[in-house]
Amino acid sequence: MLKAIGARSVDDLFSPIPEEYRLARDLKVPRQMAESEIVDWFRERSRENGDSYATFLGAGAYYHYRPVIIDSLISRGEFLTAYTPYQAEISQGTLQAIFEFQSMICELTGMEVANASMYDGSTAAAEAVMMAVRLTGRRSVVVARSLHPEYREVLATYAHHQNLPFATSSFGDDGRLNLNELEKSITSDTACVLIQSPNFLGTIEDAAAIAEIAHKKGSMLVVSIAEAVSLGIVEPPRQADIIAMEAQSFGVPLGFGGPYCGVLATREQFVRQMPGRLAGQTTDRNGKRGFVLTLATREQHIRREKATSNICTNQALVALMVNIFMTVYGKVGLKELAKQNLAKTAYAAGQFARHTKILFQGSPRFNEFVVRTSEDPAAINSRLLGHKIVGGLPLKKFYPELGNAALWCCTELTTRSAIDTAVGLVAESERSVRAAKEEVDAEQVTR
Amino acid sequence: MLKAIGARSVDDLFSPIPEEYRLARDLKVPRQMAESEIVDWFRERSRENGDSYATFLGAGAYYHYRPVIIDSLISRGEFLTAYTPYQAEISQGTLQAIFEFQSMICELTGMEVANASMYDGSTAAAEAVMMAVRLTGRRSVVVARSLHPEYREVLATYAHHQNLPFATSSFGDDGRLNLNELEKSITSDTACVLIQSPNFLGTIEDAAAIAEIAHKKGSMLVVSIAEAVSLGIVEPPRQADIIAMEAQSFGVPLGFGGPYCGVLATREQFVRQMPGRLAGQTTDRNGKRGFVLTLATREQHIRREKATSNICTNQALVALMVNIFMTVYGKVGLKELAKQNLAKTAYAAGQFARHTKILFQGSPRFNEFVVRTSEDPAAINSRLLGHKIVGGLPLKKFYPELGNAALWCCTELTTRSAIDTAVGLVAESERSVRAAKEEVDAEQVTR
Amino acid sequence: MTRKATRHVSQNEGLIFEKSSPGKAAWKLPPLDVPEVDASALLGSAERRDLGNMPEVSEIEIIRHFTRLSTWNYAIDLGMYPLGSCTMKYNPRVNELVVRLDGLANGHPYQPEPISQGALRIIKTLSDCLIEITGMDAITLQPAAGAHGELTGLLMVRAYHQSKGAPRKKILIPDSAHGTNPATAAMVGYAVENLKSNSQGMVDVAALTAQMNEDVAALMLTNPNTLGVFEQEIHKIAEIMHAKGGLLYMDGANMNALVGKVRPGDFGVDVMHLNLHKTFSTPHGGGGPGSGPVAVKRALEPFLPRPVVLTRTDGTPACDYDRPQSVGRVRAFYGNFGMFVRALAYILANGPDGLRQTTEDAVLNANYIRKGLEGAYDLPYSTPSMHEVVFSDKLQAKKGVKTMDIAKRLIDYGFHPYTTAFPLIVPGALMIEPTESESKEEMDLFIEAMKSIAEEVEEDPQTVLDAPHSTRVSRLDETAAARKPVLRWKPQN
Amino acid sequence: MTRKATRHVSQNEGLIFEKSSPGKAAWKLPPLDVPEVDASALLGSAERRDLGNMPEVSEIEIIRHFTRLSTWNYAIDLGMYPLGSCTMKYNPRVNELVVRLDGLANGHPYQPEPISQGALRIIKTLSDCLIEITGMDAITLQPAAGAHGELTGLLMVRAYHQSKGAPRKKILIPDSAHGTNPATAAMVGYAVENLKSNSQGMVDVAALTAQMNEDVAALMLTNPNTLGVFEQEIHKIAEIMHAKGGLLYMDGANMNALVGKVRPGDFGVDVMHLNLHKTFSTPHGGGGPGSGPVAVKRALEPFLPRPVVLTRTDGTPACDYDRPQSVGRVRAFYGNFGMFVRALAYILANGPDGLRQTTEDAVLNANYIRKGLEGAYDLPYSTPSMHEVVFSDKLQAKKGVKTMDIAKRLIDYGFHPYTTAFPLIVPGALMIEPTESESKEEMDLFIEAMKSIAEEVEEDPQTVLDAPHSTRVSRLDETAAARKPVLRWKPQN
Ligand SMILES: Cc1ncc(COP(=O)(O)O)c(C=O)c1O
Ligand SMILES: Cc1ncc(COP(=O)(O)O)c(C=O)c1O
Repeated sequence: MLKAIGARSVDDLFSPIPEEYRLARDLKVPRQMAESEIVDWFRERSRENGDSYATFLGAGAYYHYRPVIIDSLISRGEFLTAYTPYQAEISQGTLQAIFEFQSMICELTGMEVANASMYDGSTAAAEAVMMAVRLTGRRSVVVARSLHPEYREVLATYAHHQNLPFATSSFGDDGRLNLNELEKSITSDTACVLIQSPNFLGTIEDAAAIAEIAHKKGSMLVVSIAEAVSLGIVEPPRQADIIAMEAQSFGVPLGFGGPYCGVLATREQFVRQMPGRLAGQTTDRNGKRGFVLTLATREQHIRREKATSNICTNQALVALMVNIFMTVYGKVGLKELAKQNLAKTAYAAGQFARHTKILFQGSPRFNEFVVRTSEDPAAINSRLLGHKIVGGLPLKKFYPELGNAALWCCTELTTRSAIDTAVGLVAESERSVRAAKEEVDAEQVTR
Repeated sequence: MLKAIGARSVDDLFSPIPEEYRLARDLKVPRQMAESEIVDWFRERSRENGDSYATFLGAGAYYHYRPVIIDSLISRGEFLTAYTPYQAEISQGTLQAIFEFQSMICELTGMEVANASMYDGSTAAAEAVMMAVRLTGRRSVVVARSLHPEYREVLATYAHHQNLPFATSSFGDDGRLNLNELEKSITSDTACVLIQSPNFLGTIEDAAAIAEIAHKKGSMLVVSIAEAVSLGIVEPPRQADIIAMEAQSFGVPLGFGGPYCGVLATREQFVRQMPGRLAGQTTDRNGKRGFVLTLATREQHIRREKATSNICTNQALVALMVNIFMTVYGKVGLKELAKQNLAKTAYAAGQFARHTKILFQGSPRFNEFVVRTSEDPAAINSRLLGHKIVGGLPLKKFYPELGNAALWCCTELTTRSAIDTAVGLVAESERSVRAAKEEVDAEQVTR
Repeated sequence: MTRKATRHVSQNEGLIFEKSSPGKAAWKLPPLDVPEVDASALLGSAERRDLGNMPEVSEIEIIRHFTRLSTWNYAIDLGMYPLGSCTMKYNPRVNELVVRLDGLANGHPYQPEPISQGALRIIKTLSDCLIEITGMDAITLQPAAGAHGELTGLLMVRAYHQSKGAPRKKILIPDSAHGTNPATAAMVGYAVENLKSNSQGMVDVAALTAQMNEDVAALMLTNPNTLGVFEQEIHKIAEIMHAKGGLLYMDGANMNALVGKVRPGDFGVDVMHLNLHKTFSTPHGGGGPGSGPVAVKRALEPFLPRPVVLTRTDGTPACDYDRPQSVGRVRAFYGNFGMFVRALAYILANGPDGLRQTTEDAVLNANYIRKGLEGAYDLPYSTPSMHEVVFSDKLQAKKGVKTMDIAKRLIDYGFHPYTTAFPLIVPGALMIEPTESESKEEMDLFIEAMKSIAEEVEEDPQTVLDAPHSTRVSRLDETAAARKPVLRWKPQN
Repeated sequence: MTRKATRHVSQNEGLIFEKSSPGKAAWKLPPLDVPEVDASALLGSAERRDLGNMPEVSEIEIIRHFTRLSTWNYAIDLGMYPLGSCTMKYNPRVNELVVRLDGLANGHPYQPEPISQGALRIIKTLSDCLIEITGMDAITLQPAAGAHGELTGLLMVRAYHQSKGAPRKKILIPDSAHGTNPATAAMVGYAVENLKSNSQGMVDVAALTAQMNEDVAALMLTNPNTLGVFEQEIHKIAEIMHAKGGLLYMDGANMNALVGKVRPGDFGVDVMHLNLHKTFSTPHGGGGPGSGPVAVKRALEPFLPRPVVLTRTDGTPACDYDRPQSVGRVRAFYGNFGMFVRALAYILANGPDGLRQTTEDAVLNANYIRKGLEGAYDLPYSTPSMHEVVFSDKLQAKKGVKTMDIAKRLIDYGFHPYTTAFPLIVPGALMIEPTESESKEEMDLFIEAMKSIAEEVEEDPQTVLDAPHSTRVSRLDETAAARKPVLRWKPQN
C-alpha cells in the first residue's frame, strides 16, 4: 500500500507534523494484553465493586430487572455498530425504532412529542429549562429543592454561565413542594418552575396544582421524572409543558451511573424549540412508508450557533434498551411491575415505621421513602454491609436539615428477607440508642 | 381462531385422543417462574458447581480460552435459530460456514474430506469403526487400551449389539501402543485398528508405524484425536484412513461434558461410506457459486435402513464455534497456542518430576502426563480443592494397574502459580509419606 | 406481491480462505509465565511444521465474514418456520444466558462430585420433569439427538429381549415413519418390517395383528404420527404388542402435541425418546446440537445406559455406575448437558399451566392453518390434525408444479418452506407445523401466501417453477453437486 | 454491477403498535413475597388508571420485530463505514463482555466507596492513560459526548478567564469546524467569530493574528482539521493565542490521526475533549451513547467538574468533592461509565505499540483511498491528508450529480456513504475516513465502487440521481417529513 501511495515509509505520512512534536517514545500506558488477560483484569475490578450485594439505593439510579432479550437484541451488530441514521435508506431499523420510542414515551408521559434521547435525566432537565427560557423569553427559574441534588448542581452549572438566576423552592412536612412559597417565588421573569415527581424524597407532587400556579403567572412547568417505572401506576404530569425524563429504570443497567437515557417530551406547539434528534414518518418515491431524521433546522449541524442545543451524539443504544423494555412490559406489564414496587415499598415502610420514624408520611409515594434514625445512618449502613446489604442513601450531605435521615428504595427485586434484615438492624440500632439513653437518664436520676 | 376452525373449545381439538388417557390434572413439575427467578435458580446451581476453580483436568475435555467473538457470532439468531440447511437458497450462511469447516478440518488433519460434524468424539470413533467395517467387509476391531476409556465403552455398546468382536491392545512403559502385540492381534478379519493420539495418557503415538502394521494386514487405521489443539504442533496421523475427532478444544465450553463436536475425516475414495452431513459447492441457475447439502444418498432420510448411519441432527452450532475458533487462531495462532500448551506442560511435568514419578517419560507428549504418587491422588486432590484447585484425574478407576496414578493436564490457561501450588502439595504428600515410612523403619530398627 | 417481504441490499462475501493473507491475525496470547520450550526437542519427528492453508485474517474480518454469512440465512427469529416434524418454536433467550453462567459453562465432566452438585441437580430435576411429562418410570439423558435416542432405546429393547432369552429379529415400522427409525433398527442389527397405514393414515390394526409374532422385538411408532394424526387405537396397538411379548417404542418427535394433555406412559408405551431441540425449545443451531433423552417403563430400567443419576439418601444427587444389566455407554460423559439446562429453563418458564397451554396453542394453530388452506391444497387424509397438517401437491401437480416448487416460491413470500421430504405415504407432501409460537397475524400471512401461490400455479406456473426469485442465489444445482462433489476449498494454482 | 453486494429477500415489519393485541404478553413477574396493596388507597388521585396505547405483544414477536428492523440497517459489522469525522472503527466484542460483568453492570453510583474500588480504579486508570495519550495534566470523564465535552471545556475556559477578572466575549472558530463548536460557544454565552481558512485549508495565521485580541477567550481548533489536514503552524497558533492571554481549545474528534505519534499537550493545547466513541472504539449504537472526556493543562485544573477522582496516599482511588473553583457538575453521577470500561479495554488490548500502529494504519488507509480516487473526484485541497480525505463533487456537479447522489449510489454498491454534511468550506464535500480497521481488500472494493460511480455519472447520470435502487425503500422524502411532521404513532380511527 505504501508503494501505491508513493510513500517510502509510514513516517513519511506523518511529515506534516512538525518534527519537534512527534513522539519519539512509547506511550506510558499498560502493555498490550491478550483478550484473556483483559477479561481477567476486569473480572478483578468487578469483584472489587460490590458484586452480589442486595441494595436499597435508588436516588436517581434504580435496580430493576432487565429482561434478557434486551441485551440479545441490542448486541446485534446492525444496531450496535451503526452510526446516527442520517442515510435513511440503510437505517430504517434504527429510525423505526426511534419513532416507536418517541411514540411510547408520548403514551406514557401524556405528552404530544418526544425526542430520540438526551444524555441523561440531569442534562435533560437543564436543557428543558433552556427550552422554556427560549419559549417564554423570560430569564429566571424556580427549582424545587426536592429535585435530585445532582440535577440541581448540573442546572446550576448550565445556568450560572448563562447568567440565569435561579431560586429554590422548599418542601413541606409532607415532602411536597410548599405551594405558598412557590407562588411567591414566581416572578414575571420566571421562565419555568422545575420540579421532580416522584421527587427526590420519594413523594409524588401535586403537578396539577403546581401547573396551575405556574401557568397563572405565565411561567411554564417542567417536570423531571427520574423513576420511569412510576409511570406504570402514577398519573403522569399531563399539565406540564415539558417533561424531562431519566429512563434508566426501563432496562438500563445501573452501570455505576451511566450510560443512561434522558428524554424530553413536550407539546406539539413547542417542538421547534426542543433540542435533540427526532425521527419522523414520510414516504419514499413509491409512496412506501419510511422514517427519517427530521426538523434538523433545530440542530447544530444545520444551525450552528443558532441551534437549540449543541447536542449531537445522544444515547441511541440506551434508548433502544428502554424501547425494548417498554415493549416487553407494555400496557399491562408496566402497571403490574409498578404495583410490585408499590407493594414492596409499602411493606418496607410499614416495617421500618414500627421501629423508627418515616418522614413525609402524609403524601403518596412510589418506591422511595425517608427513614430517620437515632443513629447516623452511615454507621447502620456499615453494619448492613456485613450482611451483603447496601442500606439507604444517607441524606446529610444533601439535606443536613433532615438530620439522621436516609433515602431507602425498594423495587420488584428487593426481597422481603433483605427488608427484614435491614429493618432488624435498624431496630437494633434504635434499641441500643434508647438503652444508652436510658442508661444516661438513669445515671442522671441516681446522681 | 376457534371460530374460524369451527371448534367450540380447544378440548374439541383433542377429541381424537381417547378420553381415558387424557390428563385431567396438572403436571407435577415446578410452578411457572418469572425470568428473574429462572436466572436466580440457575445462578444458584452455577455456584454449587465449582465456579472459579483452577483445573488440571483434561481427559477428553479441555479448558482452553474461548475468544469472545465466538459467542457474539453464534448468538446471532440467523445461526442460532435456523434448521438444517435443506433449503439452500435461504441457508447459504450455514452452508458456506460448513464448507469452510470441512475445509479447515481437512487442512488440519491432512485428510481429503471431512463431514459437517458427529455427536462427539466417542460416537465419531464408533461410527468410524462401523465405516471401516463397511469399507473392508471385515468384522472385528483392535482397539488401543490407551483410547479414552469412555470412548471404548461407547464402542463396546455399539459393537456388542452388532456382534462385532473387539480386541484391546495394550501400551508399553513408554505409554505407546505395544507394536508387537498389536501386530499379533490383527487378524484377517480385522476391519481396523483404532488408536488415539495424543492418547489418553498424553503420549503421542507413532501413527506412521501403526498404519504400516495395519495396512500390511489389509486393515484400516482409525485415529481418534481428542485434544484438537495438539494439531497446532503435533503432526497429524496422515497415514490414517479415518480420523475421528473431538473438536471441543476449539472454542467449545467444557459445559459439564456437552454439547461437543465430533467430526470424521477420511480420504476421498471412502466418502460414500462416511456418515453425517456434507456441504458441497455447486452453482445456481446463473452460474453463481453456492453451497448445498450433498451426497444425501448416504443418509437416513433418503436411504432409510440402508443408510451409513441413523444420524440426523448433528452438532452444527458447536461446529460453528469450532469454525470460528479455527478462523481466529488460523495458521500462525494455532501453532503458537499449541506451543504455549507444550511449554506449560513441560514446566509442570518438570516440577512434578522433582518430587515424584512421571510415568511414560520416554515418549513425546502434548499437554497431559501421568503422575504417580505415594499417596492416593484422590486424597491429595481433596486437599488441593481447599486451594480452589482441581487436581489431575485419578486413574485407578480406568487403569488400576498404574497404582496411585493421576492424569494431569495443562493448557495455556494453567498459571504457573497454580502449577507451583499443586506441585507443592504433591511434594508435601511425598514428604509426609516418606517421613511416616522412615518413622516406621526407625521404629522397626529400634525394636 | 406480498405484505411479508421485499428485497434489500445484501453483502457478498467470499470464502474465508480467499480473504486470508500472511501477517493478519485475530489472536493474541498472554506472555508465557513459564520457560519457553523447543518444540523440536520435545516432539522430535512428531512435531508439525506446517499448518497448510489455514486462514490468516483480522478480527473485524471474522466478525464481518460470519455476520454477512448469517444474513443469508432464514431463521425462526426472522419469521415463521413451519417445517413439519421439526417443531421450530421460539428459542427463549434466557436459556442462552443461564447456560453460560460460569459454573455451568466451565464445569468439567470429571470434576469431583462435591463441586458438581449444581449440574447433577439440573440433570436430576430435568429427569424428574420429563418422567412426569411422559408418564414413564425412568430416563437417561445421555443420547445426543433423537436418532441417538432411538439407538439407545432399541439397544435397551434388544437387551430386554436378550434377558428373556433372545433378542428377537425384527422391528415393525409404519410406512409413514421418519428415516431415522428404519436406519436405527438396522444399526442395532434388527430387520425392518414395514407396516402399512390404513386409509385414515393410522396403523392398520388388522395388519399389525397379522404381522405381530414372537420374532418382533418392537413396534416403532410415532404418535401423533407424521401426518399429525393421533393413533386413536393406540391402546389396542399396545395390547397387540404386549400380548406377543413385544414392546411399544414411541418416537417422541411429536410430543409438542401431547405435553400436559396426555402421557405416553399412560397409553401403553414401553420406551420412547424425546427431542429437547423440538418440544423443549433448545435451538436447532443450523442442524444441531440436540438432545434425545430416552424414557422407559420399570421393566426396561435395568438396561439404561451408565451412569444413571439418582438421589442419595441425604438428598444429594449422585451418579450410579453400578448397573450390571446396562446396555453400556452411548456417549462420553453425561450427554449434551447444555441442552438440559435450556430444556429445564423452558419447563420452569412454563410450569404445568404453561406447558398445557403451549400444547393447546400448537394444536390450535395447526388446525387454523389446515382450515385456511383446505380447498387450495389437497388434503390426502381428512383425519383430525393435532400439531401439524399434511397436504399434497396433487392439485398443483396437474400443472407440473411439485411440492418443492411451491416451497421455493414460498421463499419469495418471505417464509421458510414446510417439510417436503416425508411422510412417504403422501406423494408430494406439504407437511406444515406452525408450533404454538406463531401469532395469528403471521399465520394469516402464511395462508395468504400459500393461497396466492396456488393461484399463481393456475395462472402462471412458470413463475413458481423458477422460484425463488428474490434470493441472492437462484435455485442451486444439487445434482451437479452430488455428481462431482467439491467438498472442500483448495488453493487455486 | 459490483462484487460487493447483491439483493436478498428481506422481512417486512409493521410498527409495534400495529402488532399489538390485548392479552399478548412478554413479561412475567415473580409471586409477590409481601402483602398485595391497594394502589388507589395508597395513591389516591395520583393513581394512574390507563397506559394508553402501549403495546401488548409476545416475546417472539419482540425478538422478530427488532431482529427484522435490525436487518434494515447498515453497520460496521457489515462493511466499511467511511463517514469522515466519525471514526467508524471496529468495536471489539470483548469490550461488550467486560462491561457486562456483574460488579460493573450492577454497580450503583452511590454505593459506599469500599465496594466501589473496582469502578474507581477503572476511572483512574483510564484517566491516567488519556492524560498520557494527550500529553495534558488533568482530566474529567464526566461529559457524555463530544459536544458535552466542548461545553465542559468552554465552561472551564470561561471560569479561567473569570478568575483572571473577566470571562471575555468571543470564541474564534474556523469556518471548517463541526457545527457543535459554534453551538457550544453560544450555549456558554460566547459570541462566535469565524476564522477563515487559507488556501491550503489551514488556519490563516495572518488572519488569526489580526482577529486575536483581549476579547477572545479561546480558539476552538480541530486538529487534524475537518479536511484531515494537520495544522502545521500549530505552534505559532498557540503562541498567538497565549500572547494575548487566550486559550487554545482542541476538538479532539480527530485524535485517531495522532494517538501515539504526537500529543496535543506538547504542541500548545490548553484544553481539549476526546470522543471515546470515535478514537477509543466504543460503539456508536445508532447515534450514541458516547463519552467526551476533557483534558486540561495545569492552569485549568482547578476548574474541572466535581468530583475529581484521585489516588489517596494509601494508593486507593477516591472522589474529591472539595473543589472550590470547579465549574460544577455537568452530569449526574460519574459520566458514561460503561464507555470508560470499553475504552480502557481498547487501550489495554493495544498497548503502546498497538496504539501507535493503529494511528499509522488509519493514516495509511486514508492516503491509500486518496491515491485511489485522485483524478476521479476533485480534490479541493492538495495538502497532505492524515486520517481522512475530503473530495468535492465539482466534476460530477457538471452533470447535475451532487455529493448526496453519489452517496446514495454508493449504497447500491454495498457501502455506507461518506460524510456529506461538512466541512462547509468544501461545497459538495465527500469526506472519507476509512479508519485503521479496513483491509486493503475492502478499500479496493470501495475505490472500485467510487470509480464506477464516477463513470456512471458520465454515461448515465440518471441512474445515480435515482439511487439507491437496491434498498427496501427508495429515496425518502425529507422535505415532506419536515413540512408536516409526524413524530409519533397514533391509533387510526
Ligand atoms: C419423526 C422424527 N423422528 C426422528 C427424528 C430424528 O431426530 P434427530 O434429528 O434429533 O436425530 C426426527 C427429526 O427430524 C423426526 O422428525
Ligand atoms: C469534528 C467534530 N467535533 C465534534 C463532534 C461532536 O461530537 P459528539 O457527537 O460526540 O457530541 C463531532 C461529531 O461528529 C465531530 O466530528
